[in-house]
Amino acid sequence: MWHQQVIPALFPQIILSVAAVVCMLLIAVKRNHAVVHLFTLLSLLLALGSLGRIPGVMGVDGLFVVDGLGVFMTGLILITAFFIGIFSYPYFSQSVLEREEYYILLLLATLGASLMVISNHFISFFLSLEILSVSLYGMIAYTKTSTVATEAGVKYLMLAAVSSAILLFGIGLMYVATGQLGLSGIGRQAVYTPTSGWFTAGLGLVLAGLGFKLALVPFHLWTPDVYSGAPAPTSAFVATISKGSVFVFLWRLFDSIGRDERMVIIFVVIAVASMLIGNWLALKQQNLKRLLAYSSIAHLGYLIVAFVAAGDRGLDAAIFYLVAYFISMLGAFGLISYLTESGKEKLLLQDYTGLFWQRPALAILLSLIMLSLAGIPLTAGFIGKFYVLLAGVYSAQWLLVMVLILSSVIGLFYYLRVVVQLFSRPDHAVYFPRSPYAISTGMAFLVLFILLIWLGIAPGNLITQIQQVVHLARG
Amino acid sequence: MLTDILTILFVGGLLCWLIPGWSRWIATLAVGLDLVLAISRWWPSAHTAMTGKWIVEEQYAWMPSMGASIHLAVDGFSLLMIVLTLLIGLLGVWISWHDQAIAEKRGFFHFHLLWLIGGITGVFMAMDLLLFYFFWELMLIPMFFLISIWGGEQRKKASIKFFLFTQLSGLFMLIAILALYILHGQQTGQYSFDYAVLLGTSLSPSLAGWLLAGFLLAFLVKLPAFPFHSWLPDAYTQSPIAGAALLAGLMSKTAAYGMLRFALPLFPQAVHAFAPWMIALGVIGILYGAKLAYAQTDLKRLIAFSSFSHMGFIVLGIFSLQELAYDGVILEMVAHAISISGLFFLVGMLRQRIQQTNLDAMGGFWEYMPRMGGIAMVFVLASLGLPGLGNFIAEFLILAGAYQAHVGWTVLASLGLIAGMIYSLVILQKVFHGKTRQALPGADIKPLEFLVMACLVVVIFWLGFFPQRVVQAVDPVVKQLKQISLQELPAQQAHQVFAQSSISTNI
Amino acid sequence: MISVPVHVQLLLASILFLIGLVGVLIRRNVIFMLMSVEIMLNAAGLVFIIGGAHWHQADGQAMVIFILAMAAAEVAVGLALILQVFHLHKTVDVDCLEELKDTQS
Amino acid sequence: MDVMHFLWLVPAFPLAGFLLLALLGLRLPARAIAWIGTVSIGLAALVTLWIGLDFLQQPPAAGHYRQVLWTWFNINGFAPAIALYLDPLSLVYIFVITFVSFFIHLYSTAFMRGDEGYPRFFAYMNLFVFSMVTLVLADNLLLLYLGWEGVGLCSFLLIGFWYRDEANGYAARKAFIVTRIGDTAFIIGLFLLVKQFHTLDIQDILSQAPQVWAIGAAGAFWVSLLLLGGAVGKSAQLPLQTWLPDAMAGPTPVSALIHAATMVTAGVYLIARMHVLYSLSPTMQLVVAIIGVLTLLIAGFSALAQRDLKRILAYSTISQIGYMFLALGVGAWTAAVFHFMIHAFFKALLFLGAGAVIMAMEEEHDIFKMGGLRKKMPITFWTFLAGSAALAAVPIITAGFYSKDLILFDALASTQGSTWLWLGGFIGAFITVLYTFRMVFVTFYGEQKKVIAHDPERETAMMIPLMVLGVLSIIGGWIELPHAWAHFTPFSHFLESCLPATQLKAGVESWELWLQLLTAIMVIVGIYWSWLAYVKRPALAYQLKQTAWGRALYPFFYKGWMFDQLYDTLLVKPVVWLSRIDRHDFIDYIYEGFGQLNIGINKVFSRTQNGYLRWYLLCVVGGVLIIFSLILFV
Repeated sequence: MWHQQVIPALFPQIILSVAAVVCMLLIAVKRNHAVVHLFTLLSLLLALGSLGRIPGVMGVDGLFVVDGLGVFMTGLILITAFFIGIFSYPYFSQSVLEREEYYILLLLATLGASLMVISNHFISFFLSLEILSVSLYGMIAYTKTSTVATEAGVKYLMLAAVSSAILLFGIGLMYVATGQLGLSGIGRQAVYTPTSGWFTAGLGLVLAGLGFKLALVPFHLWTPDVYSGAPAPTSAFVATISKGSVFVFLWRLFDSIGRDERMVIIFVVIAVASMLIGNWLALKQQNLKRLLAYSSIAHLGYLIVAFVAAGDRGLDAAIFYLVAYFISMLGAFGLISYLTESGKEKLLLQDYTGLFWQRPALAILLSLIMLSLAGIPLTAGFIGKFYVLLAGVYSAQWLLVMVLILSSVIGLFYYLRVVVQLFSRPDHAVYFPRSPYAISTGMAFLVLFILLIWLGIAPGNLITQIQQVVHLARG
Repeated sequence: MLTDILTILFVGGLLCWLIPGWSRWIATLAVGLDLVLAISRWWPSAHTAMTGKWIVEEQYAWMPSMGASIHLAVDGFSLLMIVLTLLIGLLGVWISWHDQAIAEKRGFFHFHLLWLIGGITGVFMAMDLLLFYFFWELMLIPMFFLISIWGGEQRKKASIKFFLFTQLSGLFMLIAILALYILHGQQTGQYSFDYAVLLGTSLSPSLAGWLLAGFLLAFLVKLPAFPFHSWLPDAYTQSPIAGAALLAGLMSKTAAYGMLRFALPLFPQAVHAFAPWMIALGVIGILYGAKLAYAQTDLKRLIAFSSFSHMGFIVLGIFSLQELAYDGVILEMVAHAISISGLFFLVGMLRQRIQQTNLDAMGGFWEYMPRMGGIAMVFVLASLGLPGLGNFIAEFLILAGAYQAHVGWTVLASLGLIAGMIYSLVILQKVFHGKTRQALPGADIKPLEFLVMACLVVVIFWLGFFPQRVVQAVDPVVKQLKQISLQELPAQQAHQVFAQSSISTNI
Repeated sequence: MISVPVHVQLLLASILFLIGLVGVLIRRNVIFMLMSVEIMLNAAGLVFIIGGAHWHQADGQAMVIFILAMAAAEVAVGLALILQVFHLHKTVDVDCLEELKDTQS
Repeated sequence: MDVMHFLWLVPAFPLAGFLLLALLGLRLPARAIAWIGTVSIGLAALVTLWIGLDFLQQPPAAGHYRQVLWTWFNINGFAPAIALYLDPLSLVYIFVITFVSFFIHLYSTAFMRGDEGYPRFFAYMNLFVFSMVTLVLADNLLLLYLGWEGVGLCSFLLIGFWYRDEANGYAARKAFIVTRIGDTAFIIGLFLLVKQFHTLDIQDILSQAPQVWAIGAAGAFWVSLLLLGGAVGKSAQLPLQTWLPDAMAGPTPVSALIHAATMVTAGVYLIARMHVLYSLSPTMQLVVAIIGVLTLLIAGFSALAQRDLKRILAYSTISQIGYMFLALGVGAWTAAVFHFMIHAFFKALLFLGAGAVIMAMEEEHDIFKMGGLRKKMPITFWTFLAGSAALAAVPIITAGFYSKDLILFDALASTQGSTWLWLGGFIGAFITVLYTFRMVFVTFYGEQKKVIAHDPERETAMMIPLMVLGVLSIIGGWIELPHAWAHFTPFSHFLESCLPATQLKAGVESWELWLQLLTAIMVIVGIYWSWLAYVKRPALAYQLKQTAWGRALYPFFYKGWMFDQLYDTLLVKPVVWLSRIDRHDFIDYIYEGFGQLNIGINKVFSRTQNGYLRWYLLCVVGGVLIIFSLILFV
């Protein structure tokens, strides 16, 4: 079992762990933001490159399964982390604090997430979750002089701890009911004891725990506070990687134990509530980060539609959706990071009034991101939503499909509000800083821009890729 | 050739953006070149009756794993609409040549304008349902920006309202497209969005009804028909002139085109069940729109509602399922596009001169602008359906066709002719007649403006006296549609008729 | 030896968990809340012990060790944050942390 | 070379004139404008004359000539063409139209001189002639409708010619809209014909209709009813007559040309043209006759009470067209066309004369402020008198006698005629005499109340038309003599190939002389009474007005039997009210409501985001409970 090939299969995770340690040592030798920053980016790239050496589907001691899905998501997470790394530099370079440790936390959190997407066992899942969460506590409250960051950190910590406890309790109950902690083992057992009360109760608690991480209604209330309190790069991380990885585990879990009819109903309820309430909450929101938080609630609701649709189509849809959503969210928070002026983020929509007239490129990127989030053609978000709808229609989830449509129109309202704000002519002179570290960020924006459009116009390649990956997993 | 047309527009748009100083010339060149291209294919086709094949067809891979491809094809009908789009687009570029309202970021304006034209053109070309939807939505974005950046006072509200309405309705169409795609895939194992492939799908009546409802919702909102017109006055009034002309002239026609090209042929049986309700909506729209138009005190709003009223004729014509009416609808699509553009251009010119569009501020302008008054008269008369102008033939054929099937509704709709006259005369009399409200020496029409308006005038007269060109060009389409009214024909057989006549040559 | 039925054992764990939960909900002092969370985590640990014992496996026990380690890490970060809160707000009352919220317009 | 091939020139000349004036009018000198405007019509008139002579000498084999210019459109066999159709009926019409138009144009060159809208006036007038000729020559109903609407448009434009005065605009709008109501009925009739025959070709319809419809068939009834709707609108007959008196707001030559001689008789033309349909529906034909009688009476009484010279003439026009309708209604097709022609001459003359008077009186329209113009304006007076005599149908010497007498006789003697119809017509004729000579006496006799500022008699261009038309008003009737006098009826004979002869009851020919005698006495009595009341003892008219009846009826007649007030209350006010109350479109409020609903929901949920950690925790617990309850209860 434990043979030579396992090492390459886990290369990315190993590289990330080593990088975190090396990073620590680097800081101990000399604090240099640029060096640490570059090192982080390089190690993320290295980890990404090592993905190519993975030989094929393989299980690791029942704890991990390195399949197509896992590899794809690991790649996605690494790329996303890479972008977040880029955005972190201008953001923190203006800060007076020690900023180098942030990159250790970033590497660790990425490690946790990349472990989670290949977790096939509750122990490994729990471990990766905690690596992710504990790093996130630090990342959220990183600007320790800021009251809001600290507040966000405390809130996230308390809620995450409670939800961890709930999750653990649920896992425990499932363990008691089945005697298994591996997903495949539980799946085998679940077939025989599907109606066991303890098992179902445990599953319900696990659902609540995962729902918290995914910020699904009714476990969503932390999202806006944490997003708006945390540094923008961290918000990006919470919005993208942390949710994406948990979503993958959710998928694996239910693929193993099967989608019980009652569970489907619960998911339908959660999805409907998330889509509607998420969008309703954002409707009049004036704070861009909170708005994005609410929007992310709704987007996870859309993802759950794909989840309920299930099957290859559902997974295809979900993965594509995640890609599109990651790109959009990254761009949005990246822009917020970029426009941050000496640690002061531009939070309110009115701070962005007339961005177009000063920095047209940024305004166009942000508009495109908003349109992508709204699922308008020409953008990746459209294909994502189209895919999810396709999955929904295919599995005849008419209620979900209709709610998706209606809520996405509610959503469109506030996305357009943002866009209109960008293009309205300012009453007074506005000033948007030009960050001195614009080149890498600019390149990142350009890449995101191209990706948004390219995936929106010619998604054929990625779709084929995803389909192959998914079939590889089943293969 | 079709991809060339689109590429020229999209690339031209980007160039406009990159080289703002030359954007007007680039836009002129791009649209003009396309216009020449399109006319060079359309004009010969209008001479000869076609045999039901596409004039030009192109297909490229897009999302092969989903059965979606970039399938573009045109027949006389689509080409006609494309020519029209490009013509009005070109005139739109010219009429806003000196427009101060768009002086800021002019390159970006032309970028949006060209992409809007491109989106509309794409809608008229797409023979893949997903691609159709893609272009359908693509139109919205530049339009939204045109309104929200260069629009009037209420532009924020107007642009968002417009986008919300059209987006919501579009999503229903998307659902219907997806459902059709999946149903067809499940029946035949062939998952494809291709128009020709999907035409053969056999559906249960209730299912077909739901799917048709999805399509119709999108089309009725975009048209707009009663009671989905709420976005219209705001969007039309707030958008810049070229945008308003394209919005009222062409974007609404994409809806009519969609009904004729997609909704009717795809669901011929369900159409019959829907027809009476749609006709009722159409007639209510005609009368209610006219009533609203009459009540307005703002010239742009008045024209906007007049457009809404005219769209009722299109709905009535399409769902009367009569050959005459189909021809009438297509003529109305062309004629109304011309006349409403003319009216909006007129408002634009007036606005440049008196900085507002309120009717109370106007009056007696004939004294200072007799030439503009004369041109305005042509469009007012077109709007009220004076014989000799294109709109008359169109409305006559629609009503004559509708009369064959629905006497009562047609008589009611004919009252719209009276109502149309009442509000149309308001335009002429309140603006150009009456006491002179303000002195505007030297305000008469400028040479470039004259050129634009003269083009429209010529076209509208040409349509009025030589509509045969158009009738001939769209003959195959009308023949296809005619089969729908043949209820005796069993469903399957009817489908075969469509499939044969529209299936493309091998690629 | 009288073996206690599994569900009774689980009931005990559940009561423990609820005690922790109620503690989290009703205490306003962050430190007490953190302690209550520890109780909840320990209740979860107990469940794993019960499961391990029930199925005669070491998996449960292994999990408990992970839980303990993780709880320690969490408390460490948590206390650091609470220090910071105290530093900034001069209080550890959790209800004072309400700067982040939807503003009612 | 066949002269007929030049038929297209008849509409083409006025059209060319219009286009020239419309495109270049603002740059041309007034003289050039006058030349273009008049010569284009003159050329059309000459071509008409040429074609007409040719037609008389060598009638086409089929009795008509058809010139297809191009196919308008062709939809599965439904293919109206842009085609001209010349038969005796249309020949008579274009003859009258082009010649009368030419003289009126000539008159206008002087009358309109100095007006800032000089080029616009001639452009509109030329467009009108083009439309009118198209209407008459149209080979199918769709082209006819084109001309029909075209003349309506020109009428609208010319009534509102002096656009600065909003009252003119109102009158123009009223004329256009009221006629549009009739036109809409007309076009619905076209739909019915399309449905029934799949063609709009007039001759096809006329030849197929008797095969499809039996006499009294519902289809024929509806078609003729709907076409009649168009006719009453255009010809200002009951119940759509209200626009014509207001239409006098336009320049006087316009009133002469459009609102007296030509356009308003289009309805007569339409019914005469489609006579087969009316023959198939005796009910409708009776309705036509009744409408004619009622209109001629109502308008006649209204004319009696008017003070405005042009309004008197307007009501008299309505009344005279009522006679034509009466003739049509009793199947006296040729009589109607005959009266149309004669009426065109004398009514155009009267209007032109009135124009000269009004010009002399400096835009004064009230006849009671004129007076005594007989000596000062001899040419005007004598020609006006000739026209008036024709209008009053003074026996033997005037053309009006021949045409009107024929109608009265047919109203009684035709198989469809009756005593009642005749009696109506007879009373109407008497009233005609009264108001005509009231007008003449008040205007030209008595004391002169105002000095002549600008003597129109010095304008040759104005006087020639008066004299020519004056002559025609006298001699024009001699081409159709009463049956009782001699069998000299070239006019109806000419029309026979397209309009059937009047069917007379058996043994009625002997009545004709007696009726003529009766009419002659009536006319003389009428003239005497007017003379008595307005020249000899002016107090008599005043006393009559002061009687109880007079006080009740005079305002009633003056306001044209209160039709305007009736329609205003019944139609106009409700419509205006309806559009006022819903100006902002109630549908919009519904959507706004949805928006507000969502914002309300947003407020509710927004409250849950209150920032309190423990509330958030509680919600998490609540979420768990929800999941549990879903598990348990679903």
